[in-house]
Amino acid sequence: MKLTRDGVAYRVACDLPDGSYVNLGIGIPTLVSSYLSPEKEIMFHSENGILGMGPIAAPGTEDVDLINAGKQYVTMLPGGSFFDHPMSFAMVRGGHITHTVLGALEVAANGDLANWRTPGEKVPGVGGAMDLAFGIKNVWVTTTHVTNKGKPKILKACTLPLTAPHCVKRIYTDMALIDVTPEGLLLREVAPGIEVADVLANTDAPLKVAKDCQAMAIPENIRGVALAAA
Amino acid sequence: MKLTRDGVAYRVACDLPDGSYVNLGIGIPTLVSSYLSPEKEIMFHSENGILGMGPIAAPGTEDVDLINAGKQYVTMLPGGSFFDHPMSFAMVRGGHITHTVLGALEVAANGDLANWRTPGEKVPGVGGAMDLAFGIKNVWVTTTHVTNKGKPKILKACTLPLTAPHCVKRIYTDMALIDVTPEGLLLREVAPGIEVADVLANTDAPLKVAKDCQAMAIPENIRGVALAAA
Amino acid sequence: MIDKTLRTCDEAVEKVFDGASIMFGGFGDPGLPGQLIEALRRKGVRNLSVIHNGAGAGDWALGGLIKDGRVRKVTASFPNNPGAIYFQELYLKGQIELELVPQGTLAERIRAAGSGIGGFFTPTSAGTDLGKGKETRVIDGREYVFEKPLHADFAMIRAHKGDRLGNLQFRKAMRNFNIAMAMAGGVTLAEVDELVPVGGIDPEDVHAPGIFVDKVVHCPRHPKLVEIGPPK
Amino acid sequence: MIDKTLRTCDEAVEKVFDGASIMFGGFGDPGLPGQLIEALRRKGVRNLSVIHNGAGAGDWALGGLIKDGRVRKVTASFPNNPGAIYFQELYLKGQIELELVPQGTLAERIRAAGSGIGGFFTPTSAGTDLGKGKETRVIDGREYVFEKPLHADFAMIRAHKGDRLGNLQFRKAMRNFNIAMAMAGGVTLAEVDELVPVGGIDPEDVHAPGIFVDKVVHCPRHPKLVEIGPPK
Repeated sequence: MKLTRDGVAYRVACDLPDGSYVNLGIGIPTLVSSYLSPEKEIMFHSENGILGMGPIAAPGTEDVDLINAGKQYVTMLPGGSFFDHPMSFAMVRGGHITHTVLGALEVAANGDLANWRTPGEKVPGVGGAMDLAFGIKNVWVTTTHVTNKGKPKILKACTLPLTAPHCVKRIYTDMALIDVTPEGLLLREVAPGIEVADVLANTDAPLKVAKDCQAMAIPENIRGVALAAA
Repeated sequence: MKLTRDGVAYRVACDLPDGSYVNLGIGIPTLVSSYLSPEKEIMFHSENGILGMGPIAAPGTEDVDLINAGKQYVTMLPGGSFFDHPMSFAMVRGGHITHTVLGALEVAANGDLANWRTPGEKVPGVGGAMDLAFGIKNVWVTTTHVTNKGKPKILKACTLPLTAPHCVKRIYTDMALIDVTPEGLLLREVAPGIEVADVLANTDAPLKVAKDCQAMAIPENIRGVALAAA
Repeated sequence: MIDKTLRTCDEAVEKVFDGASIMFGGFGDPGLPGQLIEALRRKGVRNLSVIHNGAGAGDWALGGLIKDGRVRKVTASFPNNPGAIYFQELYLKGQIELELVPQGTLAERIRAAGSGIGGFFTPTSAGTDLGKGKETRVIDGREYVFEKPLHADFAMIRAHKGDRLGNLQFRKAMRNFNIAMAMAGGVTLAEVDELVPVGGIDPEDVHAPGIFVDKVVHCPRHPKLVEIGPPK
Repeated sequence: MIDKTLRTCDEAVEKVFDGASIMFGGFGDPGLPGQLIEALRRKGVRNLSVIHNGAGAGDWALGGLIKDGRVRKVTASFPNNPGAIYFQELYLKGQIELELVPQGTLAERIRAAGSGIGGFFTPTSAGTDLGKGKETRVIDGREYVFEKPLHADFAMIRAHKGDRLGNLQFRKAMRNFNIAMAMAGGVTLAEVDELVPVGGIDPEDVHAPGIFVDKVVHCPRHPKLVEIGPPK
């Protein structure tokens, strides 16, 4: 069965290392912070000048001057800091943020990412997406494996405008975990109950299967509901 | 009679406008702050990250973390601020500091300034001199009119390595106040007791005499001692 | 004596002229100079070129200025923010120009303008549609795009505390673009929650030194917040 | 758990290698990582390439490192500071290399390295000896010189307060080059007056966020100050 949004977020959370500095995009990535092991200390960055961001503010405790890049009221963890946009993007562009988890419209076999212009969108907007994709060493993508029309999103080459070329290092979908390697895409894990053949059938790009390819370890309670394709 | 160092500093101080942001170089310029009218509010900048710097710290009150660019212990005035080098030089390079008063080895008729490499100096050093000369709109120079060998320092063209071309707007010497104009140098004032002819005889560059050229108004008590040439 | 304070936002925007370029600080509500922008609406200048991260939200502040038809061009990273309804309407009709700039490049271009930098190379956008037509250069094996500084006739920002010297202190996520915009604006106007006496901001806590700021208006929080609900 | 603290400066400099490039923060004494540099002297690495505003003062810290013959090259704006006697001696003998950089350009090149900027144009030095041989460009009618980012394998700085996450707070004129160097250093080591618990620095007062800092050593003020007399 395909993973839920929470299932994908859970799987990403397992991989974020202790001590990492992480920028989470909007959508599934936002859910990642809910599934982190309490043993790991991870510093979350928000483009609008926050490091050490905590969870969404509980109702009644919101501070009007404390929002995240998605404009939700958030909280701070001890050891956080505030700074301005030039420094915030120095962290991003300068390679200091170690991981970013982003949504994707398309990912290509060579790591090209398209996630900023949806087909048919008439007013363009890029926000910080390109800076994140160009600047951060570990660009991880979360996405449904196929569109809501069933078309593969992992392609030989992107058809939509690129966010950044050759930037994606790992792809987490509701069906699979795929590494982008210099030799091409490598299927490393499949969602529980998903067959390798299913993944291959739903992937447009050439996909090698790792020797030790295995089923993801996802707890039962966050497997259930199918992902809605973006 | 030629002005003292204090006399030159006094004359400069008369011209700094209320509300100006000023960086003072080492030597005569440092003395300028002692002669400011208390009616004027002027913010002094130090390259090492200070705006609103006050006088040298009184003995016994020094703070080891509070020095100026000349590495003297200084004080802060109310309304001052601390910042880092990139921001400090953004103030300079970005044209925010309104005035700098610098020493000079040579000044040319076109406003070229040479003040960073002394003849015969074997180890070069530039510090912030070039940034100040390039970045600040009003570069004012204080200098003895001639070298200690009696040679003019205001020249047709500089012979020493330039600090910046076309940067000097006004020259204050122990003999004269000279403006650098698009039409060349203009003698505007002479030191009390100095003749226009003396100034012309000691100036290598062509020098027009302003119609309203007059003697400087310098109080008796700071006129006395002759300047030692740099 | 230096006294940069003014009593009203209307006085502060008095010298804004038709065709002016204006930076508006803020990211979401924090740091947004909403009341200066409302004063600008009252003044009624036209043909403005606006630099801001988004393109307004609803019909207050920048959204309202665009709704009023005062804005010729928007330079932004995220003009498709859901609340930017008036911008989007005019854009689709071809009645407003857009310069789309990645957010980090936008911030750095503004800082460059305030810092006397003539331009810089950034990796962001190289090989993408937003890098098309731009000068590129490979430096130490990586491709970069050349970006020029972004100047403006005016910058309008909001801070937490301000004094008559123009010193500003922000609070939490209010800093965002505001310090760089204060540096880059030909004339910089700040609205502040609190006006404090000189010395009321510790020199360690001055985020935008007064040298960058031309006018300060004490201007308590407006109950109308944009994009996000009212504070609790 | 993140714990960037180390007990001694000797541990902190352990991974510095022969031939390394190292930035030393500080301007005069404030912010100078004197005790890290003394640990480096004890370690005895050679052939170092050093980036600092000056070239050491007397025989302590950088002056001592140069005296010991450990430094191959100095990149500085003011290596003729009166106390830099050992640098000057070696320079005149042709035994040490100098890259002379205007102070503002030095600061901006370091910031560029830490910010992922591939290079920038500055007006400073155009048409002077220090601009000779450099690429120039006229931008909007003004001549600029192209400058590249200045990276280093290590950055060593001193701050007032630090925590185990690497967050640093400075005091008065201590900031100088130190924040930019923390950003630019491949590995950044900080000695601090006080080690505080996480949360001991208000998020508003963190001048160098821990993301830029790799190791923090609690290291009370050394009685030996350089260039200027002892504190009163």
